Amino acid sequence: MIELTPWWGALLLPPVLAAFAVAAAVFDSALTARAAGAPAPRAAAGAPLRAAGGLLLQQRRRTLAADAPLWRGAGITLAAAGVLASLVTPLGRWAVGDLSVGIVWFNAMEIVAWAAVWLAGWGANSAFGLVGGYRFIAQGLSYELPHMFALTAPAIGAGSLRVADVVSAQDGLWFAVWMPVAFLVFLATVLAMAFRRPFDHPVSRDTAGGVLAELSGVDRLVFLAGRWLLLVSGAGMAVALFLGGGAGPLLPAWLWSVLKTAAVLAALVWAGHRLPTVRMDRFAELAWLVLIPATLLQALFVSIVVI
Amino acid sequence: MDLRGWLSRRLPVRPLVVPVPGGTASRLAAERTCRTRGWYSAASPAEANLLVVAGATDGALEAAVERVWQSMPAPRARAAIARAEHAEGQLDAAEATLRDTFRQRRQATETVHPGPEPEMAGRGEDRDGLMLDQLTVPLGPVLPEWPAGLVLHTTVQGDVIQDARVELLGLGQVSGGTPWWPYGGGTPRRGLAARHLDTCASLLTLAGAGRAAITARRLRDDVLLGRPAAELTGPLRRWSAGVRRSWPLRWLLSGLGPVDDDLAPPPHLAGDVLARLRRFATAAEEALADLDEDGALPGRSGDESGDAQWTIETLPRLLAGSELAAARLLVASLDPDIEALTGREVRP
Amino acid sequence: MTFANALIALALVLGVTGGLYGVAHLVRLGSTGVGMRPFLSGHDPAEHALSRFHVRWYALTMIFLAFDMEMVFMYPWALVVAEKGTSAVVEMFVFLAILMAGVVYAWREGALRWT
Amino acid sequence: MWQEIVFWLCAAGAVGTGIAVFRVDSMARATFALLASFLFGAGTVLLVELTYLGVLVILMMIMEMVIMVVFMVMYMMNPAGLMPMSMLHNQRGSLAIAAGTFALLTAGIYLVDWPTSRAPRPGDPTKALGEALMGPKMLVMIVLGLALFATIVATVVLATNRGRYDRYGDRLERDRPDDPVRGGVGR
Repeated sequence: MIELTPWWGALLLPPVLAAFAVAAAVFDSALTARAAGAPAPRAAAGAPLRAAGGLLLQQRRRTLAADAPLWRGAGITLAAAGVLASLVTPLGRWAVGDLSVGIVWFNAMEIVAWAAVWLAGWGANSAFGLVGGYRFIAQGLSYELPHMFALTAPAIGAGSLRVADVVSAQDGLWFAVWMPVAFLVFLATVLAMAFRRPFDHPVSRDTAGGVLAELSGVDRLVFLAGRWLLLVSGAGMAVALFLGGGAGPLLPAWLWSVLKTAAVLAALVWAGHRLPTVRMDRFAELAWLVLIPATLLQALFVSIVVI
Repeated sequence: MDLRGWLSRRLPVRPLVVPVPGGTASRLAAERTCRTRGWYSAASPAEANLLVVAGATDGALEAAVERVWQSMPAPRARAAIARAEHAEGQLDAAEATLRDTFRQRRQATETVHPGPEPEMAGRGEDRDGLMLDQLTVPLGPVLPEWPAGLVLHTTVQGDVIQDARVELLGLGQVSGGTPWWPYGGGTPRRGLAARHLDTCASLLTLAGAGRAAITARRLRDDVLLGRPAAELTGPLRRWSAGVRRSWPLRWLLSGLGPVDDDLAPPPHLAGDVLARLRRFATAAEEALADLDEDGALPGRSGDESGDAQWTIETLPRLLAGSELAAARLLVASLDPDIEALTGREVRP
Repeated sequence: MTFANALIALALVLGVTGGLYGVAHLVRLGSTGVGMRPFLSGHDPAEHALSRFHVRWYALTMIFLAFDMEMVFMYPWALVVAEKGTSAVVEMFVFLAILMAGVVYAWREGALRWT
Repeated sequence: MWQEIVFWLCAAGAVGTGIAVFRVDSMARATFALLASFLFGAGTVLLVELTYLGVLVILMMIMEMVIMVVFMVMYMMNPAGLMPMSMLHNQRGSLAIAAGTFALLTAGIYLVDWPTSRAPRPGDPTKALGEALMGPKMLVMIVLGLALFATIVATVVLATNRGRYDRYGDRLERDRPDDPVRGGVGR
């Protein structure tokens, strides 16, 4: 059974997510270093933290006629959304928030990225930034509906939008086992909402980093942190909705949650190293004509099973 | 405690390499050094802290480099690598400057030289007959994964290129000849294999296939450093097969940037981006098959200046109405070697 | 309780972000570079980039808006489908099939294209 | 007590950002001020424990406002407000309409004898909504489904300048469409 933590649980939520984010960044950097044949893979482990320190040191910059409030607000908004998306995700038996519509809450917080990324692209008064921002909206229009249908499948299976109910409904069998399409689409859309490769076209090198093109210093650090936090929140939600949350033998529930989230996160980062960047001129049709019908059929299958 | 110095010493180096006509050897040396040191290249000046100019610049190219330098935030350092064998030393010196907080603080207070004030965007007719705002967006000379010395002055509406004009920079400093053949003391076949691998690496980077791109760069460096062909055959074949058979790449690149036969392209530049990628990957493998032999060369015709001439003449037609991402992939797949144009009459 | 916790977590995020800005201010090498020219491959911008931006997927936005209205119903529907049984399933999937027919029509007309 | 504080914060925030919509020159700022206003509105809905509705307002309004900003920036002159200009037109007329509407609504709040319900509140309003949709309000959903279908078709007809006859030929004889740019499915 999942219990609500006292108020200090809310204080632990950001640090826990940040720890996952750092671990994922370390894994990502180790994979890059291995592929590049750089010496001392151990040095790669420290690279994300050293990079963060470097960004604290780096001079901030403001471009000509930039829309500064909207631009600076984008990173903070993204970071806040990344943390709040995990409000209803249980860690083992504890959850910081418990809403009867927890799944919808996660959905709403994750949508905040639409606004944040577009604003980051708009704010700098830079042609490349703008192109990146608009690419993300096109991406959102493509991944969001499959994402929502993937979210409804476990809700139908559990007959509830409360995340705790979804976790306990997987007592016998994890939803990932009998809702594989929804699970895989959910994972893909988590990569898309955190605009990580293969869905990194909004920050791709062909536009000199897209929405990231003009960001430097601590502004860049906050935005990138928000992006990792969003990915961690997505991985955590995947564990709660599809992999039985904290369920598992021998080990305590919280440790199972941690291990499963780490595994999902590692799989997502690894997939990013294996797949090329997906452009929306190709993906939009695939999302609308293959992923939406596939997730709908999955939802139909689940609802036939529950009645 | 000197927190600033402590962070400075641990700062990861993020180089932005500016390719310059005539500086291919310097660029290759700089890229190899950066890669083996784990310095991953930056995508924009805001991300970079080390500006690496690979070759000798002059005139308009120098001005472009200076503008990029002006827009880099502190800490920053620059390295001008005139000769390939000086690359390591120059990069060492630049790194020392980068980590010197005293110099960096002094430098950070220098005032930025303002450029001309931008105007409001004008309007023009778009592809579908609407009157829309248009922006002038030059591509090159300083842009990640971009051919040395090439500038495309494009007019864009949204992310669609309406028209493009070619300009070539930095040809005054080039002594002529094709840089790939003699470089590294290798044979023409080694040079050719490296050239194909270099093209594929840029193209794969832009396509977001990071792993395949890094592998291509490692193989390129190994080929040029003269590693025995027997050691290279296996990895190169695996890489080439992986690139050619990858279905995500096929789905993403097929039909992109098509070059019709009525444009009379050089045979190895015909087809779409995917066809060119596969052709170059195959050619790199074939060139390596008997690496140190002489004889007929696979892939590129060997007439680099003819290829480059055709490319810069045809690019404006190919790019009109194309989306920015498609345009970048198209240019990378044609990969004109601008420095081969020295001594020819250039009619962009 | 949940919303109080949400506000506490939000306050902490904002506090930590503020702290990062504070640390960055302490260790900075120089003040914020103002009036920097946006990166344009080494050229000065001739125009402000913030102008009317033409997108070619505007049809997609409208199709999305229409389709996504359906989520308003689908979330509450997910709660009652087990009780209401077959009629609810038929009802919802007929509804979805109608919308999906619209999408297939749009696809055939090329409205999901970047052309 | 704290509900009242939050309510007044939300109310003041909604009005303040609502005013900001007309005080800023930039389309982006105006749209996001409007979004902020909606989010404050969602806060008040959450206060009366209509959790689904409140979260749904957040969800939908972010998507809608981001799509709106796409169109605002695409069609409006000078979308960033970099040239001095005013977004206000017919100030006197709109002031009269606004004051009139405000007076009417305020009068309505105080003068109408609002009915009160003695029926107990449902345990889970979201579930009650689902039951209503599958029961007595089924017609609403059916009509809306057809309306949304009509919207999709109408949008496509009005907004695309190349249709199936351009793509598949006059007799729809081509297997593969002839497009300047390929898509992801069916080439």
